[in-house]
Formats: sequence, C-alpha cells, structure tokens
Amino acid sequence: MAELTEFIWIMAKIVAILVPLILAVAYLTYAERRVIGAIQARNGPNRVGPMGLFQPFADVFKLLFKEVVIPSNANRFLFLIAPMLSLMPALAAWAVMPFSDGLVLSDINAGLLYILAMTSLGVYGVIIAGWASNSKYAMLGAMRSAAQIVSYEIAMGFALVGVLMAAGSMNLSGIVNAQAGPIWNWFWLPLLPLFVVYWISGVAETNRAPFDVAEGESEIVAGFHVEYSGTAFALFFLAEYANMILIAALAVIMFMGGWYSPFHGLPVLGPMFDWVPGIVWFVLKMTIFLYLYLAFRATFPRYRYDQIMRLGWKVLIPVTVVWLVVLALMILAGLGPWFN
Amino acid sequence: MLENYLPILLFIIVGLGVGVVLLAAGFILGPRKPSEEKLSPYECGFEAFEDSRMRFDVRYYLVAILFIIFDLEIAFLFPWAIVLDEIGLFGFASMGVFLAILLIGFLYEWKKGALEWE
Amino acid sequence: MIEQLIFYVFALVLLFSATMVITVRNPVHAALFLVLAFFNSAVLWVMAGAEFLGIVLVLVYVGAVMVLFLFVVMMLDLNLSQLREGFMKHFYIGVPFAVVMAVQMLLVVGSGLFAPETLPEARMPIPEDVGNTALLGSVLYTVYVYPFELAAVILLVAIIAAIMLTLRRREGTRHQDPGKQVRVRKADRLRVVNIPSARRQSEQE
Amino acid sequence: MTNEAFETPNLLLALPEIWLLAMACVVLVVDLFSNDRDHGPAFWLTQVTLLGGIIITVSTQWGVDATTFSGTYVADSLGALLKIGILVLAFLGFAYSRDYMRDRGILKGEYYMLGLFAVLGMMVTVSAGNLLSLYLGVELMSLSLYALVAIDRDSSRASEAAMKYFVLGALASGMLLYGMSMLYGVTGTLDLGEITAAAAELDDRRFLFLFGLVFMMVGVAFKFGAVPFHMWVPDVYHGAPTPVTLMIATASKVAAVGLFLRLIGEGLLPLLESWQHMVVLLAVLSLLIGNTVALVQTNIKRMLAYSTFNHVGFILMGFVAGTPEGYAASVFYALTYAFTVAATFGVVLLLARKGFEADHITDLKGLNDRSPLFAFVVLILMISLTGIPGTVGFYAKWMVLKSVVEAGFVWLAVLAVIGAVVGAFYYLRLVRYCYFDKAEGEGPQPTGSGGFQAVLAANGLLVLVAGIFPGTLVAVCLAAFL
Repeated sequence: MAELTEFIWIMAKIVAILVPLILAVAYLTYAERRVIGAIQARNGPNRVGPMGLFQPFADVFKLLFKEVVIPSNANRFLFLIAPMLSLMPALAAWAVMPFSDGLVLSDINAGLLYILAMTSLGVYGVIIAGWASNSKYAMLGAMRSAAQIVSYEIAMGFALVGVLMAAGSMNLSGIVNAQAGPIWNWFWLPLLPLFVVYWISGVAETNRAPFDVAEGESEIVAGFHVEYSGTAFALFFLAEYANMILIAALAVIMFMGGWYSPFHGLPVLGPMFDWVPGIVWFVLKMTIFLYLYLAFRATFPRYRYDQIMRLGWKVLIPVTVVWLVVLALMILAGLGPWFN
Repeated sequence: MLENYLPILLFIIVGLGVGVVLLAAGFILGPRKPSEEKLSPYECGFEAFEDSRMRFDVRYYLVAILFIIFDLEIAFLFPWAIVLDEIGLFGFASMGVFLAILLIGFLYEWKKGALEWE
Repeated sequence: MIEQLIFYVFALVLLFSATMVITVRNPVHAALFLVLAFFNSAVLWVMAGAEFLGIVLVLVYVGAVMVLFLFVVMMLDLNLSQLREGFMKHFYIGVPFAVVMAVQMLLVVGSGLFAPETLPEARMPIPEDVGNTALLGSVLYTVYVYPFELAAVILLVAIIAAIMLTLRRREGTRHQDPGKQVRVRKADRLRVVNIPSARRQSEQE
Repeated sequence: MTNEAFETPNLLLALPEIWLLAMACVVLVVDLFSNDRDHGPAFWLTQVTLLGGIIITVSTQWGVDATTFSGTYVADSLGALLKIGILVLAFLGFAYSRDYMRDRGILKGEYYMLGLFAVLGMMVTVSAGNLLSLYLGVELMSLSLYALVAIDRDSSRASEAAMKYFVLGALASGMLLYGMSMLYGVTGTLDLGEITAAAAELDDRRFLFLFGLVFMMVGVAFKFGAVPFHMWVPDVYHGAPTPVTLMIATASKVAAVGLFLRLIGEGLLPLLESWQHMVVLLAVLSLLIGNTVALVQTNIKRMLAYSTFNHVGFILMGFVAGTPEGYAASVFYALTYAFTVAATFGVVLLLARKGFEADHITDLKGLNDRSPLFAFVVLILMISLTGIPGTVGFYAKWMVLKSVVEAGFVWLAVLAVIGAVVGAFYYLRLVRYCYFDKAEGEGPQPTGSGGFQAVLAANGLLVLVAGIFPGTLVAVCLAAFL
C-alpha cells in the first residue's frame, strides 16, 4: 500500500513538471513569433484571443486534426517510433532538474552525467526519421544534423567537465549550491569561455538558427522531418522546443547560480529580495536565455555547413581544452571567491 | 540510491507515453485519405528517381569515429573533475599526460585535414 | 519486491532484444535492438550499484558507438539475401557449439559457486554518502594510472588508424581558410592605377 | 577517502615504456611537420628510439625484480629479455622495409607511428603485473597491427586480410577478457601475483578457475596462431605487406610468449596439471597441421605461415613442463626463431622490387649466381630453421625436447622430431633452388640500400654465430627465470 501511494505521489510530481513544461513550449512558440515579429517591425500572431494569446492552442488543435501521412516506401514502424525517440530524452532529462532548493524530482548523484546521456540520445530520433522516411531531403538533413549534433556534443561535454571541476559534484543541486552568493560568485565569471562555448553548442545541439542547416528550409526544405505531418510533426516540434528550454535551464543551473538571487548574501540588497521564491529567479534567468535563442534567429544569417563543422572542431574544442587546464590551475591555486 | 532512480524510470516511461498518446490522437482525430501522389516522397515536385538511400561521404563516418573517441575522453574526465581536490598533484599530472596524448591525436587530425569540410 | 520485478522485466527485455539482434532480418532493426539491449543492461548496472558505469554505458555505447553503427548500416545498403545464405550454411555448425557453450554455462552457474555467499568480499564496500563516481575517480588516476594512460594510447592509435584508413583527400575541392582570409591586406587584392581621364586628354589635344 | 595504499609510482622502473611512448609521440609530431616524401626523419627517429629502448631496458631492468604503478607493472629479467628481443626484431623490420614500402606507395608516417605503438603494446604485455595492463597491452599491440595490415588500402587482398585478422582477433580478445573476468569474479583481484596465490589454495572454486582458464587459453592460442586457432595466420601473412608480416611473425610471437608466461605460465602455475594437457593438445595439432600443409605451399609467405605452426608447436612444448628450464627453452626458441625468420623475410624484401613481390619460392632459383652472399645467408637461415646440428635452431629444439622428455612426454618429443624431419624437406628445397637451379630468365636481383644489405647480412651471420656459440644466449634465457 505504501508503495502504491508513493507511486501515485511520484506520478503527480511528474505531471506537475510536464504540464508546465508543455505549456512553456506552447508559449515559447508564441513568444518566438511575437519577438521575431517585433524585431522585424511587424505584428506576429495577434488574432486568436487577446493579443493572440490563444494562438498556440489553435495550432495544437489544427495539428491534431491533420492527417498523419506515412510515405509509401517508408518503414512504418521506425517512421512512427522516431518522433517518440526524439521527444523522450527531451522530456526525461527534466527528471533531475532542481527548480529551487530541494524542489527536485530525483536528486541523483550523477545528475549532470544523466543529462548528458539523455541529450546524446536525441540524435536517434533524427537519424531514424531521416532513414525511415525514404526521402532524399530527409536523409540529407538527418546526416547533416547527426554529424553536427555529435560534433557539438564534444565541445558541450568539455564545457560540462569544467563546471564539474569547479563544483566538485555532479549533483545539479550541488552545482547550484557551489555558486551560492551574489552574481559574481556564479560560475559564468571564472568559466566565461566555457560558458560561451556551452551556449553556442547548446544552440547548435538543438539545430537552431544560425546552425539550422539540418532544417534549412530554403535548401533542403525541412531536413529530417520533411515527410512528417500532423501530430507526428508536432512531436518533433515539441521535442525541439523542450530541448531549447532544457538547454536554457541547464545554462542557468551551471553558470547562472540556479535559483539564487543575484544579490544573495549582499548586506542590504540581499535581504530586500529574500521574499522572492527561488523558482522565480530560476524562471526569470531562463527567460533571458530563451530570448537569446529568439534574438539569434532573428539577427544571424545561417552558417554554411563546413563553417559549422570548423567552428565546432577547430575553435570550440581547443578553447575548452585550454580553459580546462587554466581552470585546473585556478582550482589548485584556490583562487577566490569560487575555489577557496 | 536506487529509490532515486525510480522516478527517472517512470519519467522515461511517461515521456514515451506522451509520444504514444499524441500520435494515437493524431490517428484517431485526423482524416485518412491516402493517395499515391500524397504518399510519394517529397522531391520538389519531381517524380522520385533512384533510391533515396545513397552512399555518403566517408567523412561522416570519420566524424562519428572521432566523436566516439572524444566522448570516451569526456567519460574519463568526469570522475577526475569530481575528485580533483582529493587526488592532488599526482592526479592532476596523470590527467595532464592523458590529455597531452590525446591532444597529439587532435593535432594529427587537424594536420591531416580530417576536420576540414569542403 | 518492486526492485526484483523491475530487474526481471529488464533482464527479460535484454535477453529478448539480444536474441532479436542476431535473428532479425533488417540490419537497421538489428542495430536498434542492440541499442535497446545496451539500454537495458545500463538499467541493470545501475540497479547493481554501478551508477557511473551504467550512465556512461548509455552515453558512450548508445549515444556514440551505436550512432556510428547506424550510420554505417543505413548507408551501406546491405544485400540481405546474400547475408541469409551464409547464415543457413553455418547454422548447422553453429548449433552444436552453442549447445556445448550453453551446457557449460549451466554447469558453472548451476554449480552454486556463483552464489553471493561463496564469492569473495568486495574490496571496497560502496559507502552510501559518496557516489561511486567519486570512488572510481579516487583510484583511477592514482592506483590505476598505468592502465589509464594506456587507454589514452589506445585511443590515440584508434584516431591514427581511423584517419589513415578512411581519409582521402579528393582533388579539386575548395576549402575556406579563415586565417588566410583575415590576413589579407588591401595591397594583396587591390591595385590602384592612375588612369588619365579621357576628357582631359582630349582637352589637351 | 583517498586510497591510503597509494604510493607515488617509481617512474624510473618503467623507463623503457615511457621512453618509447614519448618518442612515438615525437615521431608522430615530427612526421606531421616534415615535408620529406620518404619520411626520413620518422625512419631515423624510430630506429634511434628502438636502439635507445634497448640500451635503457638493459641498463634499468636486467637483473631487477620489482613492481611499480601499484603492482600493475613488473620490471624483471624475463620482461627485459623479451623486450630486448622485441625491440631488436622491430629494428630489423624497419631496417628492411623502407624500399619495399616506398616502391608500393605505402611508405607513410603512420607505418612508423603504428609500428612503434605496436612495439609499445608488446612491451606492456610482457611486463604486465595486472590483468588490466596485460589486456590493454595486448589490445594496443593488436589494434596497431590490424591497422598496419590494412595500410595498403587500395589492395583488396590486404583489406580482406585485415578484416579477417580484426574479426578473429577481436573474438580472441573477447575470449581472453571473458576468462579474465572469471578470474576476477573468483578471486576479487586483478593483480597477477595475488591470483597466483589464490590459485595455490584452491578449494571448491577450482571449477570456476578452470572455466576462466579455458577461455584465456583460447584467447592466448589465437594470439599465438596455434592450431586449431590458426585460421587467420596464412591469409594475414599472405595478404599483409611483407614488412608487416615480418612484424607479426617475429615480434608479436615474442610478445605472445610473454603473454602466456605472465598470464598462465607464471600466473596460473599452481594449476599446471590442468592446463598442461591443453597445451599438449595445441602443440600436437600445431606440429601436425604445420608440417603437412607447409609441404605443398609455393608462396614463401604462406609457407612461412604454415611452418610457423611447427615452431609454435615447439614453443608450446617448452611450456608443457612448467619448469624454469622449460620456460627458458621456449623463450630461447622464440627469440632465435624470430631472429631467423626476420632475416628470411629480409631476403624476400631484398629481392622484391616495384610491382614484383618475390614471394614465390621459385624466385630464389639461381640466387647463388646473382648474389653469393645472400644465397649463403639463405643457406644459414634454412638449415637453422630445419634444426640441423651446429645451428642455433638445433640448440633451441634440443632444449625444448629435453624439457619435454623430463616432464615425461616422450611421445611428444618423438612426434616433434618427426615433424622437424618433415620440415627439413620444405626448408632445404629453398636451399636447393638457391644453389642448384638456374633462374628462369633474369631472376630478381637483390636491390636495396647499403644499410639494408649490411644489416641483413649481419642478421644472417649472427644466426650462424649464435649457432656456433649458443652458450651465452642460453645462459641469459636461463638467468631470466632463476
């Protein structure tokens, strides 16, 4: 009996994470269109509901009532399993995310490693979708995107190692607690190069502009999911945006002090903001990163494929390796306020 | 420790479940009117010619191989990063040698042009 | 109880997917079953307390090695019927060997020697408070530093071999060299020439 | 929480390996940045590395008996002896191969780098004190060799050979690893010394020990190329570029001896009576298959491949007794055999030129007319491989036979002697071609730089000298075990 209640309790928590997450995805798409609209001096969606606020729901319903077309030569089973494989890791990674002090579903020791493992699974959805569609554009997009994802995963992994070294723990709450203090105590400062590398590879990992050659609608129409329609397409869409939010949340946890207020521990300002719950800071910081995603898309031209690979292998990896050595020296020297 | 992993397992199952439910909803709610034209793979309006499963540049394989090697390297770095303050200078030096050996490999890749795409 | 249930479920799925890897017709399906098998064994490892190794199994094998597998299997367009022919030919030779191996295994496992109480005590009991990642780290870079560095050398050999065997530089391809692009000076590209204006010439005449 | 048992390792004890690793990296970097089409800097640096390695090994490890790196590394006379053998053989291999590789457009820097890494792997194997380092050494050696076999990537025969070598080699490594995991499961330790101690006081866990032992024996037999785990040998010998074949046939055999001795010969010595019969079986099968099939070969590389089984049989026979004398006999046999075969491949390489392999036995016809010196070298090599009294091959065979007879396997010794007599036929056939037959047409001329010819001649003459004065080498081999 106790096991059953525990089971229900866990399921309730999972729903409590998933529902806001899916809502966030919905409104991220809305925000994307509004923000880019504003940057490009136009309106964006503003018809459905006040200021177009119900637009995401309209989109969802439209997709629900569309036909899921399975191309004639496609491998049916793999074709349908691919979107699920792409969504599953994007959602499952949230299981270890600490939203505030102690507010975490599963506080495992190897949290960061788990997240890295989950993000590395994302590539399956892409490859399988590309292959199962039996379409040239899908195949091309899948190959490009897979090679790109794996290339940037290395740079990202190195950046994460830097965070580990600084925090001395793989537990995500532990990493945040290692940054307790005002804004200059957070890891973005001593790990600045890694922070930048992490963010760039995060954008590339999610196949977002300016690294969106895999989708490159003007070159290969939509890349690996060109043949998908209806809810199958919606799953890919969901996965992409859930991944964006995940990358943003990780950036906050690893480099931006998680749920800590930027004035934490300061004499006057600190107590002034004590009443704000940690999760608010967390979401606020995340929003900034999500805005960056949108701003990138609105302002940067798309990279060429060879340039993407060059950036990943020849710029980001050397930068991270050099900074890991510098970081190790900083830690051995006990450089304050981070490592003493 | 294990009880911490139960929620993760459930989360993974739920994550798959969301996908199944949405997909099923699409099949139930959406229309099904297949036609030959609709089901043919997209090819800019052309009739599809030749199989789409073509051979790719060997460079893609090479990237995948190099990725495996560097991924392993990262796997080796993880425990090291955690115990850095306990294993002292010797542990630091041993990772230094490890990285130096692999950096030579990286230099080799670079000079041979394995990282160049045209 | 739940733990045992989960163990048996995953062990069964593991056996099933491992069987499918070698029996299924389509190589892509086989590779995907292998992914499933790895994933299941990762779960079993985590259940056995090897948290770090379990997750690294997913990270390295599922996330990297199998990606390469899929790349190769998908692109090679293997001829399935040819593969099947060989299978039947060797099937009758393989079966006796498999039976002998299975009997051996049963003998060994069934002998009761693998019962937990007869096996030697673990050298380092896993303390609850520190994760086994930290425990692994505390010996890997000191006590086992020699095998650790050898692993680096093996990886280096893998890099060299992979590049030597696969990389071919094609003729006539174009590369972008940003270093060169940045180094370009105005003088390299632009020549300012003084051309006497036509009208003035005509005026002079 | 830091392991209290940890002491900072004494790096000086492992100096040969450290030197080789450092120099291999130097070779790699130098070759990357040099524009020499013949990879001259890499070649000379490689040879300097190997010679330096010999000097370092002799001066730091001979007569020492110590472990470092927390017991994962053993520095002792046996390791030193085998390492010197490996280094010398690799030196010869590189010295003989330059022209051959250049003519075929496969003289790459990678040849030297991978060669050095293979040598490093062998050295690690022969001085491993722990299952982990043993396995990693074997893998390092094997991986480098797989890649070297395929170095001529436009040759479909070489690619096929590499594929076979790789698949079967990976299988063998898997077996080895599986057996090792059994040992670990039973004893709870990876340290070979502790495993030996545990093996000495077996109780009902004997069964598991034997289970692991069988798998490890299969893995080791694969690496040796002993029958019935020999399927890869002829194709690999034939398909690989000759210099790579040389490396596999010589240095890697010496390393396999080290692998056997560390893992089974010494590591599981208390289980002698259990593995003795397995080794006898392997030896008998190797002797039978090797001699019968070698008779009908017309390709020198294939012939050497099959005759290898014969010699592998002899080497394994030395292990049967499980005594220091027997082991010393095996090591002596392996070293002298490898040294002789290296020169044989050297002659094949000497006669080869661009677009012509000179690996058919009739290519040797009338060699005496073209080059009396090298015909004489072939004569020495062949009578030594045959084991005619007065040659070093004879002493090696005699030592092995003596130890087998002392262990009570007289029938095995008789079988081996019959095998040696059969072997005489196909070895001496080459001598007949050299001296008594006329070449059809021109016949291949010895080509090669002065250094190559000098080293090869020295190698051949040293085989002769070692036959006349075998005492020192015998004493050295015995000293390594006492």
